[in-house]
Amino acid sequence: MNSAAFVLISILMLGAALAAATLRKLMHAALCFALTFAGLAMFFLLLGAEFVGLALVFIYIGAVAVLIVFTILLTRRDAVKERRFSWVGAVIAVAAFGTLAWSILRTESVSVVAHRVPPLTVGRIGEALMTGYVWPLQCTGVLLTAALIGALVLVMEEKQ
Amino acid sequence: MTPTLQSFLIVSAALFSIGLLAALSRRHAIFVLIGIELMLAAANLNFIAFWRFGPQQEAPVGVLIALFSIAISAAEAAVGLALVIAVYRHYRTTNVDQLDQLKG
Amino acid sequence: MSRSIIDHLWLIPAAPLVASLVILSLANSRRKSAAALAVAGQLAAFAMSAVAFLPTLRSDGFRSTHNFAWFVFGEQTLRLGFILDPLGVAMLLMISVVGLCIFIFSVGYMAADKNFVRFFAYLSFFSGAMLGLVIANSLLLLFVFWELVGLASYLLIGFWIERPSAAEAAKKAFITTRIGDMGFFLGMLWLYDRSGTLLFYDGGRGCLEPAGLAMLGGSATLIALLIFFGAAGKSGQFPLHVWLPDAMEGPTPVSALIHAATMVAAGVFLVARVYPLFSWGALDGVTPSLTMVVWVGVTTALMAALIAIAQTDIKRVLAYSTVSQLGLMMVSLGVGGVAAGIMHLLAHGFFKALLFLGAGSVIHGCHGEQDIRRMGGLRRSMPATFATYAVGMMALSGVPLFFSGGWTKEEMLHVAANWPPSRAPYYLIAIGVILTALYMTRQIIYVFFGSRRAAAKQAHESPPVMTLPLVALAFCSVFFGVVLTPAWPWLHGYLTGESVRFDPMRLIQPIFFVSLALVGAGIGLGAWMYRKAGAQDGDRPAEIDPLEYAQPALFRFLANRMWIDELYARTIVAFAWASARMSDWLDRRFWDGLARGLGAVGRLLSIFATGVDERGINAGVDETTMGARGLGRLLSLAHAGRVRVYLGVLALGAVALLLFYAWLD
Amino acid sequence: MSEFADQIFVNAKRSLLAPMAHLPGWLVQAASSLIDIFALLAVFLTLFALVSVLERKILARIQNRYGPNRVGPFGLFQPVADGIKMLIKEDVVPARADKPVHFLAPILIAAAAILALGVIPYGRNMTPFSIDGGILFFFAVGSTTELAVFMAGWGSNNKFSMLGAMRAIAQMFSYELPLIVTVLPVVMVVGSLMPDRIVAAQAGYLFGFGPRWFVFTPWGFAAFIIFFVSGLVESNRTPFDVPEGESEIVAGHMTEYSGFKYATFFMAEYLGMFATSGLGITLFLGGWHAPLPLLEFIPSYVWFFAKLSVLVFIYIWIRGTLPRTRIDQIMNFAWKFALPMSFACLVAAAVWHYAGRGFSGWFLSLAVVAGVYTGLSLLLDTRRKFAPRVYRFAE
Repeated sequence: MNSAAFVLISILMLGAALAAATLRKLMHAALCFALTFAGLAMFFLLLGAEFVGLALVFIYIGAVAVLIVFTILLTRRDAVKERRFSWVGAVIAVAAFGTLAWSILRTESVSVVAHRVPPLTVGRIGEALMTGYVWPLQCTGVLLTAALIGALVLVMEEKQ
Repeated sequence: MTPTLQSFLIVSAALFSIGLLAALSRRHAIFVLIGIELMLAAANLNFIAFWRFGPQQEAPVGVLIALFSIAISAAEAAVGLALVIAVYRHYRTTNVDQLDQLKG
Repeated sequence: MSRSIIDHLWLIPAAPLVASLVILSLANSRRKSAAALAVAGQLAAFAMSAVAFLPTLRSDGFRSTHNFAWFVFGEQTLRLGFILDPLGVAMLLMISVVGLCIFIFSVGYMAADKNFVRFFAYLSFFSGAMLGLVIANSLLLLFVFWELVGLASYLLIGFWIERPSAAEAAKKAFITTRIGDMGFFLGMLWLYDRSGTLLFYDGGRGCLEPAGLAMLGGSATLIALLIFFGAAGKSGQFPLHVWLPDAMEGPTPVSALIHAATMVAAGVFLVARVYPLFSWGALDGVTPSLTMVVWVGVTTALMAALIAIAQTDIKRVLAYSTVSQLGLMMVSLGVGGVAAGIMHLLAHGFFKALLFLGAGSVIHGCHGEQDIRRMGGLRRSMPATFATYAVGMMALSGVPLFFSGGWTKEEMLHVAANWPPSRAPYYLIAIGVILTALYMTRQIIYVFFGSRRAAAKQAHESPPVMTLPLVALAFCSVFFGVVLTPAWPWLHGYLTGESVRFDPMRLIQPIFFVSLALVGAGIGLGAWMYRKAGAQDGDRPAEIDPLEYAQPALFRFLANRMWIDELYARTIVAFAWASARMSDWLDRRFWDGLARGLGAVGRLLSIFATGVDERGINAGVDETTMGARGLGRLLSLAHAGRVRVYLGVLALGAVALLLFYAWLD
Repeated sequence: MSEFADQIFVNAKRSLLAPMAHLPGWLVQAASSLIDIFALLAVFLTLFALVSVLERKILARIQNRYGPNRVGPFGLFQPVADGIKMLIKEDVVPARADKPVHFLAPILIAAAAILALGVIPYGRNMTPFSIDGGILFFFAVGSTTELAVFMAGWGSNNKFSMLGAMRAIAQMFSYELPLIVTVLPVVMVVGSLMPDRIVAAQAGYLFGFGPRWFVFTPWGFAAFIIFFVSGLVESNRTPFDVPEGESEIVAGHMTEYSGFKYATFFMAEYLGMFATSGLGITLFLGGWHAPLPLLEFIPSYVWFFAKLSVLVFIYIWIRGTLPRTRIDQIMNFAWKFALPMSFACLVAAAVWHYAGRGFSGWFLSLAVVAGVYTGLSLLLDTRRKFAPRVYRFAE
């Protein structure tokens, strides 16, 4: 993996994320959110986790982002009065980043260069999912079903 | 020079704090949700990065955990957005600062 | 053959339980089918018990178990099981026969009730649980059924839920027995902790077999006492007897089945079942636990008998007599006469059920009147009831030679007489026997003799559906004696596993004449005391009880049940109230204060957060308003679902934690 | 000879890349992908132009007209004329539109379509991006189409656009499930998400003449039908064109687009159609394999495009034949029939596999599919039973 791609992708992703966090127009923010995840997916491809990257695109851009824009559409009439930017959040966020970055930089054990690894084929993931991780897989399935039903129940029009 | 684990961690930390920023500084519920999703994404990036740079064992544990966490956060997003819609129906607002009464 | 019977033993309790489930699902109008189902279930149980009875006849001391694993946790398996042995089978037969009679009786008795169906559902449920209780081979399984019968009794006592008194009585019964069951449960846990199994008999590994008992060591006594506490609660022994008389609020068949014949006897049965636990390490048949049983039994027997003398409610008299009879059984168990106690238990099941049903028939005839002083002269208007009632009365007061009660009484006196430590129990229960005869005589005189009083005016005989069970039970309580006579004590042999032979000479023993004398004295005294009961006698008005006239203070003392309920109300209940109030106070003042304190902390955080927030924004208007709104509002801010504040504080905390760790190394 | 013809394009690309062998690897890779992309664009834009005019002519034939026949021989240059017209038209953007979104939507949608085309093997060794999770990639980029459509609807802030977008997304979401679930059996049987492997798994012939395409297994057949219908819906074509039902909402999410942006949408729709058909061919119709061994000499890509053109013709044919369905009918079909049926295909595929992929498996899976089919059709049968007509008042 080369650093040029790394730098480009990180700039793209972080810029998109920043836009998603700060843009005034909700719809634009949501689209930047999707873009962020596209960048993240590229990161995953860069890291050789192809499957996860594609799954990320599939799930987030294909489903979650669309959900979000739909929600925006459905709650459009409510224009939240964004007063001037609240600095508390910014301060806390910067503090968090500062401490995190500082503590990452002062741990030498993480400054390692990637060694060559066997390509992670979908087969291996599937094998792992179907052997050692079948129980979590089932649980996730149940969880997703529950979430589906729960979301349906929540948004169902209550009859007056 | 090729990027080290450190650089990936820094990037994910930045992503995380941007998510935190979104969750903290915006009043619209959807922004809060977006922020949370961003934070989760940062966590996933960490998982993948640690898997890639760490010792390779049989099962690609980091990748699997990332997959599960993606699935779970997708579920969370669905329910969260459904909640936003329901709340909007009930209170006619999505401003988390106005949704401050702890009873229905 | 017998193997398969044991493997299918569970079918016996299953039949009534299934019946009750089906009945519960019936519509409230399907009275006929409900009754039919209940009776059918009971019949099936009876038939199966009879089948189960056969193999136990073959060999003496027959015992066979069917154990199975319920569930496994860790490396421990929890095993339950069913047991088939003379004790259990005798109980099975008694319960199913008496139950059958009572079911049929209540078809007539409850005919007018609007919750007929529900009643039969409960009744079958009870019967199923009771049958299960007697064949359980595991203390845990027994405990489960034990609680189920408790529930059934609760439901049935409070059957006429619209009556506040009934609801009260139900609650009282439930709570009081719970107190006992707590002891039982603790004992069970301790037993499991010590012996590692709750199976009674498990091919040498059971907790009642020498190996298991050896594991218990010294704790056996305390475990036995704890279990006895539960037993005392169930069969109304002295400290916990208060619920039983109130339980008479339930319909009379219920009183007959649950609170006379079967459930209250469960305590005695339990003691008999775990008898090895009590008699473990006994030197010539005496252990601390057994001695405890004896004295509790004696106290109960005497006290209840005394109280029964002064009661005026026909069912209460019987209730107290039940309590005292249970006391007698306990005594005979305690002094080592297990067979005697169980024999009396079985006989008592028959004739006490008979008496209660008779009382029910009387009440039915007198249109719900229960005060014996307002009855009288009923022997003419309801002859069948009178005849059967008289049989029951004589059986209970223990007239020798013809009635089952007589033989069992004699047996009990016999075992009590040869108790090594002391002869005091013997004398005391002798007095108890006299008193029994006395109050039964009093009651029968009041109810059936003398002049017809208010309630007896238009009394009528009950329909055959009610009198036939009476006859059947009377028959049982007479001819059950056949297997009890010392001449041919078959049942004794059956229970103890000793072989018996016929020897008429054994009829003639001193104890026989003793009991004859005692009973005679009791009946004679009663007949003399109450010859003019309920009638004008000298300057004694009709409605005053002769005893009351003679000894007003004593009578009031007894009539008010020795003020034991009041005592409890003053002490235990009052204590409970006080502690409740204290915890309430703690909750309001102390903990709430604590919560408010925490709230204040949160509030400070929020003030900080909002303060910073506002400074960026227009002139801190919110700040001032917050100040104006005062403490409550500020408090609420901390807990006011401000997601972002929560999140911010959370993040700050995380940052702080990170810094702290960094500072550590 | 045939070998040469078969690999001609591959060799051409190699010879193009040969001179830059000394450059760093990633540069070479970028160059090769660029070549692929250019090739893709060239081929498929031409195809798009051809198909657009052919469609009009075929529709005309179906409707008993002549169709375009003025520009060039048989009106073959019609698309050129159209393109010029589109290019020189004014690009109108509504005043109240959300400009960036409105602008980005067509680009995103076209990009998605082209990317989706990238993973399809067009011939032996002719897969532009041959990646391990190709199928997943296809659906991943395909799913961005929904976002693009929404952007189009929202951006041109117009109620017709919004309604159209909503309809489009609704039906796309509903049909994405059957689409993916019908792909699963193939993936399951092949054991890979890689299109090349899937094609390779369909190589060879039964008894020397019967192609081993998955469409010839019962589950494959059923799955292919569902897949085809779902693809039809995904590309918003008749009879599932409620999103742009001219008679109801002017042109759906494309209402506010004009000029070249509209052309982009139009193109994206066709490219999407090609992509779906291409995937269908890869999954079920044996990819670039020849139907009969004696036809092997014809180059593989020819076979692929032959199959593609057949499918496209069927698309056009359907469009010319069937009327528009109601949205509720579309939804019911998706959720009540297509989805259960595709699950049945999954089960049937499993049965087929575990019964040894032989005749017994064939018949067993046929039984499964047929059983579920009849059950569903009995369940969902809502046809009114007509009573014989009686003349009450006659004589």
